[in-house]
Amino acid sequence: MEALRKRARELLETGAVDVVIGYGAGSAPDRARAIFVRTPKQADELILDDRCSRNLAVYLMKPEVQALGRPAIVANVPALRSILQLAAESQMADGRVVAIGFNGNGTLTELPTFKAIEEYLAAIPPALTPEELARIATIEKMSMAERFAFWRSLFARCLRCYACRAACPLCYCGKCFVECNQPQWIPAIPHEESNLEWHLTRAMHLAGRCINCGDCAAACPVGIPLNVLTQMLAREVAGQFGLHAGTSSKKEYVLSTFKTDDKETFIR
Amino acid sequence: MEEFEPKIIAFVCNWCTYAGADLTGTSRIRYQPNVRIIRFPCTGRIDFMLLLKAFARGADGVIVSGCHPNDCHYTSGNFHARRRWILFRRLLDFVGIDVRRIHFAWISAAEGAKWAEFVNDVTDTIRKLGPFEEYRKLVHMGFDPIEVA
Amino acid sequence: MPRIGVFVCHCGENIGATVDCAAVAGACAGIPGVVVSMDYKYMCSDPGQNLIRDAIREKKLTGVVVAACSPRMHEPTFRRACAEAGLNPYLCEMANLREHCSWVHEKGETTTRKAIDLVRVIVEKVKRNRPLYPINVPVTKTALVLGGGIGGIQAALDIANAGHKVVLVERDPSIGGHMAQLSETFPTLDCSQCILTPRMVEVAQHPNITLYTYSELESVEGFIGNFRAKIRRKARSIDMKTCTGCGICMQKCPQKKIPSEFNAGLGMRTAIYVPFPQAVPNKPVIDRRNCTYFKTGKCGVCAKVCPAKAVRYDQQDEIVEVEVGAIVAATGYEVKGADFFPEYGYGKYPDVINGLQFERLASASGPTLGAMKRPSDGKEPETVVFIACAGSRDPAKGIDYCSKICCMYTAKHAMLYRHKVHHGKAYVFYMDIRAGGKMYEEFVRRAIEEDGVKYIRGRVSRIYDEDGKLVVRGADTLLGHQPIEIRADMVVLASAMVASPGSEELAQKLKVSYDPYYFLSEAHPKLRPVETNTAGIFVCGSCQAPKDIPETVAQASGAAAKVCGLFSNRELSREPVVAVVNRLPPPVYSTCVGCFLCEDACAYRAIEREEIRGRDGQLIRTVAKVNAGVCQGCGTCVALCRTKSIDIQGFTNEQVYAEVMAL
Amino acid sequence: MIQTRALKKTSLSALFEKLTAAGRRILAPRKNGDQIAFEEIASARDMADDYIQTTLPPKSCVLPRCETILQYRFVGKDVEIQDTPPKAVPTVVFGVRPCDARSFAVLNSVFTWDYKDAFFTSRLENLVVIGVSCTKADAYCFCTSVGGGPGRTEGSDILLTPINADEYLAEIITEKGNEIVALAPDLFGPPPTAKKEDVLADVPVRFELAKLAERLPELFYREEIWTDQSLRCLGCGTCAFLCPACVCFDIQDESNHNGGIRARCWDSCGLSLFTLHTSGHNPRHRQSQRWRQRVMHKFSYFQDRLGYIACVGCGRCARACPADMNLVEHLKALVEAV
Repeated sequence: MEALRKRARELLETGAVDVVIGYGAGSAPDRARAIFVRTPKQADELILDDRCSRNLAVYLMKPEVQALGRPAIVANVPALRSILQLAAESQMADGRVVAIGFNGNGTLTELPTFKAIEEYLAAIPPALTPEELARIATIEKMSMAERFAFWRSLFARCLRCYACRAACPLCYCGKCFVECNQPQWIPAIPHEESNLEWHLTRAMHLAGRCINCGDCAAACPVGIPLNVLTQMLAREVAGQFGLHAGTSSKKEYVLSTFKTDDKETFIR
Repeated sequence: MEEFEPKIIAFVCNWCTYAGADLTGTSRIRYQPNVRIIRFPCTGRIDFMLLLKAFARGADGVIVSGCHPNDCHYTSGNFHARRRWILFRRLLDFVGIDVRRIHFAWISAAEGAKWAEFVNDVTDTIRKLGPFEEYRKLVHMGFDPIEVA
Repeated sequence: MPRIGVFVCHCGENIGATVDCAAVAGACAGIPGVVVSMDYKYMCSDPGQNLIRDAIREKKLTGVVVAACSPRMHEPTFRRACAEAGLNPYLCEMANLREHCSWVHEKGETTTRKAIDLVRVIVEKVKRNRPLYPINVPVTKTALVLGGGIGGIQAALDIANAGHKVVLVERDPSIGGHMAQLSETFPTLDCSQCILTPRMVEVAQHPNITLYTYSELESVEGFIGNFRAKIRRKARSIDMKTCTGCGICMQKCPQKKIPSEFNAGLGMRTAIYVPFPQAVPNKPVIDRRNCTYFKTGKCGVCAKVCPAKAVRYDQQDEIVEVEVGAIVAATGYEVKGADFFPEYGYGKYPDVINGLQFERLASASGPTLGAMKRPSDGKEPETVVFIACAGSRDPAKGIDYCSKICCMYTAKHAMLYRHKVHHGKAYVFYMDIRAGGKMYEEFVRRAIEEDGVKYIRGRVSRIYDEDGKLVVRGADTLLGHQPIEIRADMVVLASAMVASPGSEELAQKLKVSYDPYYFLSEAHPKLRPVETNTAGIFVCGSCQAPKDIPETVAQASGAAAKVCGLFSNRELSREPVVAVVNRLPPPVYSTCVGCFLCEDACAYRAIEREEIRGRDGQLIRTVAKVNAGVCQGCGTCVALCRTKSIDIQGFTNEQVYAEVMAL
Repeated sequence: MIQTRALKKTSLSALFEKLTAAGRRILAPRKNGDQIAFEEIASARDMADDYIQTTLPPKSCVLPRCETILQYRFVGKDVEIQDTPPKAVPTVVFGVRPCDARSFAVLNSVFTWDYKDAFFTSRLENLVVIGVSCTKADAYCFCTSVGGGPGRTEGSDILLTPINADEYLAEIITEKGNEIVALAPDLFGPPPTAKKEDVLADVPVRFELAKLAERLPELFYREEIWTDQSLRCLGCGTCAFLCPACVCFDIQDESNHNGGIRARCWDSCGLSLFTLHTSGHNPRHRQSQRWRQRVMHKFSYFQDRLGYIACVGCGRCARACPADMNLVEHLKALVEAV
């Protein structure tokens, strides 16, 4: 933690960056929050411990934060993956962000370029955890009717507040499809059918792009485990097409590429 | 009681399946009349959201069909479509939507007979499955006032 | 509020006997926005079209739905009729009541109901149609021809003679290609070089042709009428302007033992060399891989002896950029090499040679000056076995196709051999004799009947050396698979014709599709044999599939005619069914977020990047832009775009959504 | 005049039965995973017991997340508009916290301000609120800072305070409350002796409300404060969707070729789309402006126009905020701003 504060101070003092996006103490002992350190003195507010689990990369795309100038960011693994995925989607210039990567054991690694992030992440497999896979499997084991009932009851709760979208570093679209009204693809009125359409489309839009930070589910005020959908798709994308989001700053998007021998079993 | 007649919406590409269905016509091959064809330039154009809209409009079944691999008029639209459908179909299945209501086929401009056979087969399958009640039971816009608490 | 006219056609009995057309017209009259709905016996007839034209004028229609046959049949007819009445033709659409309804269903209410549905869908679509205008793009009237074999030469000359500029690019130091290597040509047995070299010279001297030999295509950008190609002119190490082509350098070059490519390895050349005496341009090139100077830094003999001081060891590859309106690929073929026939001992036994090598042996300009001497010891072979289909039509070898020319040249080879060695014995092992072509069958018969070539129907299983003889073992399938063994002095393999090396890379540069054998794909196997799926790029010769000289020349002239047809317009006019990325007033500019994931989904590379700048010139955002000249209108990008920022004219999101929602 | 009685916790089932028999729908907190929601229940046993706050407030009893306000059909080429008459069901909402109970008055002030909203008022008229006082609070609760308290009676028709392990102290506050008691008079015994104040949760006052109201008009122009506070705000709108006193709504149409509906749906001033004009111009295009609007509206404009603070101190916004925006902390900072 001291090392982080020291480095943040240096980065700001030397003018290498204008803002350090990091974690600070939250409003409860178990909470951390994003802070935006703009003066060397403020660096003392930075913390680094178990509470620091949210993906701060979402702030890299926020115009108000971008307006602060060149950023450094305290980045956990999902945040680093977000940076690479954003780079692959032409949203970020190489060298603009100084990522300060950290992992479970508290070591900090400064990653000033995409290449450095790619190399750092190369040692961390992007696979889903056994727990995540098990949760997907539990749902897959249900009968079709049970699965429908399961998701229906969850989607019925959805308030369409779009907190999931706001918390997602990859939902940076200026105008989301759900806001399109010519045509009105998805009714703005939140009912079961439109909620289902929203969640399925959102999941499809994140297929091959989701870096599995889980912040969508964490942000959901009514507790819908949205990330299970994107995790399931990530598993398919990896298994069928060998692609993993957030592993490279080079573009290789599952739905804009193909192989002539892609396998399926359902087309007659 | 009158037998249930399913409503089936077909999304087809202009160059292969639409032309194939034209050939079915010129060959005077009869098939069941439940299907309504909507023409697209290419399977690559067919947005997955349209399938959801088809079900929202009360379709009991959906057909998606275009050129065989390597035969796409636009060289690769069908390959992109194939990946899209692999993932989308998986997702629908995962949320418990009956994927037996969605049928995909590669039907070329020369396969008029295949089109007829395919439509008949899909119509029979959907008729056996019955109306897509599960989807219609979702609260949606209807002509009874809706209220979501 | 839209004003739509619905015109239901009976098509005589074709629709009328099955569908209650009056009921369809009646039902459609009740659709909001429909101001006129009528049925008529034959809408495509003059009086029928007049009904439409009159209604457009009288009812001030904003859209027309013709419910009749397939739009693939009469859409142009009805759109023209609308245009004549002053309605933008793209505001007219057709509902397919014939092929998709009356012809495939029984007469009855259900069928009529379906017909009404089909019309309603199209009415909802047409309500959302927008006037569209054909897209015009300028045409640069210069053609790029890739490959300087007979195909490329013919195409280049035809285009140049029509008065257009041509840039001809050849990978090798000289143009001429494989045809220059041939001795005589079937079925007339005229000398290949005698008929080819005048064409080569014509190319070199043609004022409309710019020739780049020893050059390769580096990259291509752009689209029909407007390509930008980069060509790498490999360093020749010779100043082409000062070199007089005297040839002293070649005489003095100490490196004399390099297998000559032109002689298919049967002769030797120097490190500084002209591939063959009639080469165009007739100026040498230094083969840097084999040159002592380039290998060790010592030597420099050629530079010392050159009277014109034209040797340039420090020459670099040069990239030239050309702007062209059309591209003709004529990159030819290659024959299968040594490693392909272990069972035939090719590469192991020097006297097992391939067809191209035999051409050089038989050629008056070849290493033996036309004398029939076998490679191993220079003796005249007394028994020669020719094996057709060496590799071709052999799924086990991975080549399923027929190389097409082998039957004919094998007959020719056997005949030439018999002409040169009167007492020699010539055997041909064949699977079938394919001699379709003018005077071809007669030619083969002549070889058998007049020149006494022995044809054995069967495959050769093995060739091995025994006491200085090549034992050819096979079976005669016409004699009940009787084993056959011939002790030969030389064996000639009619080895398979394959796509020339680098075809796949070339296809990718050109964005042209190719088959599993890397032959470039034509747009349609029957009706568009010289076009490719990429507009403005054409193919000719054996880069598309194996073919002989007359076919190659015919296809080259065909490609040239297509190019000239394209160049006969100052501008190209295209159907406006293309994708468009939205543009909005500030502060939004476009809903495109510039993720550019659509770029890769476009098979035509039609998606470009546009920088949106403020009045002060400051970059605001970079967003996608579709090049309407390149876009072919498949709409894959449209379905991919998360923000729905790309739409496709004629099949817009609003239109297709309304169609689905109308059902 | 408030009457006090005692109600045995074990009598709740009997009370609910009586209410159901009288044709009243009962909504009560029910636990579903980590969510506690007001749902229609059949028996008192289904209720959640140990909770500080429900996940969502009882607001949807009077202002549903979305409700049809009119319908139309295409008849031939004409459009036939059908008004949707309010169809309120007599409802008893049980277990409302005193903070949430106060929100009905805030909402009512908007929907009866210059136009009497029939949908809202008919629902409110048909609603009986049975509150339950708070014996526990957490760090996010701040009802006392905005004029409320863990045992306050405003907004409840009956307020129950769990005075001991078996009994509630029942305060019957309104005529509607009396009607409920009248349905089952024998369940309500004589008032217990224990004092209500002794069991209530301790919720400290966190800032001075009067001072905040006084300073806000001047602080409006302090751009840097709003920017600084809202930097970490993601603009997700969760706070508004969980707020018992937020009233912003959006009118949306949904149609097909047969006809359509017009519905009123919750919205939030925290979302950038809220003020987006058709032209593409957005008068509140920065999150700081939207955050300022939220604070100003709740604590200044609303009070000026309608006499209420549009915040009851339930703390849901801070509890659920994915970015840990803590309203109290920011209000305190505003009061103390130099």
